[in-house]
Amino acid sequence: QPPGKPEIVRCRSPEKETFTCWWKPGSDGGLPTSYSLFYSKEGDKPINECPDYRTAGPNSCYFDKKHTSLWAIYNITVKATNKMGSNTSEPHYVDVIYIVQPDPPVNLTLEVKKQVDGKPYLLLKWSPPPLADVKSGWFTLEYELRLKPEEEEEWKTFFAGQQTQYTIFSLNPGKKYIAQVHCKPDHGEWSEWSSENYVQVPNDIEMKDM
Amino acid sequence: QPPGKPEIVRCRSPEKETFTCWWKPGSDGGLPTSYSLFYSKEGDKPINECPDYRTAGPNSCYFDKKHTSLWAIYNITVKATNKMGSNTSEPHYVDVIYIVQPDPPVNLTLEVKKQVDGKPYLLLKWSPPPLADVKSGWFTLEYELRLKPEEEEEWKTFFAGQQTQYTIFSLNPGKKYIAQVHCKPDHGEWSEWSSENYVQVPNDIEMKDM
Amino acid sequence: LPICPSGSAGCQVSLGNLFDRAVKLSHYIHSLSSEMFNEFDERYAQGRGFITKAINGCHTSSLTTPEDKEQAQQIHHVDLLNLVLGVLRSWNDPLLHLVSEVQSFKEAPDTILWKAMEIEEQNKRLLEGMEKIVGQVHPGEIENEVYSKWSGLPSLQMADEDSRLFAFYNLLHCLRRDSHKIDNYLKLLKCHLIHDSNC
Repeated sequence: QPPGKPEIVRCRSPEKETFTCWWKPGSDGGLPTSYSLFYSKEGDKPINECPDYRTAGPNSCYFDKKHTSLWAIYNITVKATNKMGSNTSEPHYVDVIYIVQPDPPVNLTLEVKKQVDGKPYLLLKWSPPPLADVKSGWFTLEYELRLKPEEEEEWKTFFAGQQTQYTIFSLNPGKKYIAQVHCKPDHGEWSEWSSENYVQVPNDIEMKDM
Repeated sequence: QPPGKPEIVRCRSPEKETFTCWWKPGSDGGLPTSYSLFYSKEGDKPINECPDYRTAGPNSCYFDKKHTSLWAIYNITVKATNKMGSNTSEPHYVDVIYIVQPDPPVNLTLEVKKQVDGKPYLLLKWSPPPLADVKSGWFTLEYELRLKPEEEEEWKTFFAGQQTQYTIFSLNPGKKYIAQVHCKPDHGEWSEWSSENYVQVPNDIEMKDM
Repeated sequence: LPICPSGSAGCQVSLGNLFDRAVKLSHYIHSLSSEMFNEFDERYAQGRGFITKAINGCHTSSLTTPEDKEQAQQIHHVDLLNLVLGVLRSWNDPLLHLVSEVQSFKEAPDTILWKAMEIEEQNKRLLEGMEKIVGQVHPGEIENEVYSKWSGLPSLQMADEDSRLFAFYNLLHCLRRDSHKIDNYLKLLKCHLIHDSNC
């Protein structure tokens, strides 16, 4: 029979200048089925077809700079067609600003430091993902880090706003801490977590919390 | 003998609507010496004299709104004259948009508050410098604050973007914190730091970060 | 939060969001233009006294733009929007040639070339956004006459090095100035049209 209804499952832009959408085929009705993606930009009447089905792999459509606009909402559908007929997905609306997911921050470092009164604290530092660093001002990122003693399950998260460093005061001596950081552009999605980094808090640190 | 050559040392606009230039007199040749500032503005031919030598104090010229144009190069010179002759400074070229340095923010307040889970945080609030017209959008300011326990040497700085308040979570109980804030126009120089303000974090505050 | 809760009817980027993106872009373009000018000035223009010759030298000076806050607030917002459009359009051509001419510049650092390319691209992107904004603020009103022709290509290709360096200097000086104007006017317009001048 005719193919099942495909579904657009995800659209993502790495840098507000290009974007990609992926779809999940429905049932193919036991027949060879082809897929076409169509889009229109708000207000513009013409319906266009996907400019590039290959660059981002199977079941995807890649919009290069020329086809990516920050100023309009895309209305995207995918149509499955086989000998017995066709079936079109629900429309998927995309505003490129809201689907930006940057790469993770880099160069995460952890350092145990001491205050004047001897109390230790942990200084975490990191850098923006390379592309965002170059385009600072066009890319404003916010950061969140998570930390836990190595053997524990539960992470503790700290929101660092636009800073690229953070201090954490109360530490447990002798513990090995693991940390990761991720970032988000305003309106966009959180990146993946960065690779982990560790620090060993020495045992002999005089550890008066209060 | 004739006076030495004066030098225009600095021009500054606090709010992109007026500006002031200061000069450093040369030697006065042991004789009473008078100073006059002359300027010509890109686009119009005549040479004009300083409109106001008084408002900004000695050895200065204040250009009020009527005499201030943006996006135009001012060619400014200062002439020193005494009985024996006169001497004119090198021309000083100024475009008001590149000499903007605001006054510091005002009304900085610090308050220790408690989150739902009892953990303390510090809420800092301030106001833009009175002269700056932030409301109309003519002037866009970004803020940065710095904080440190009274006895510490090293400040910790926090970038607050265009907000006029900021919350800081990891605090040390029993400590007296000092804070200052300064501001920068979207394209210009940081202001001086505001006057300091203090807050005492009570001892009894329960302080478990980790 | 679904982007188009009631389907495609009337579903568009709001004027407020359009302005947010335009202001962020204009800020970025001016920052790049400033960095590029400063880099060129430090590397090629020291001690050549170019600033004195740069006076009255911008191809967009024929577009009478407000010179202070009062003038900018007195002009009708549609006229100011069209002026911004006009200045942006006037830079399409020179920016295109700037990129190709910088490439032919002996040992021009990559950082200047990258910025020239990035500005050229983002300027087009901002122009697209401004046409969208004018379309929403004043439907049916895309004025095409506001535009200032650039005829500076020959000077960028002159054999005499000093003249050629000055031509580049002047173009980057004008780009820095005009990108600041655009950024300033857009921030003013955004506060006026979106936040009722209460930013």
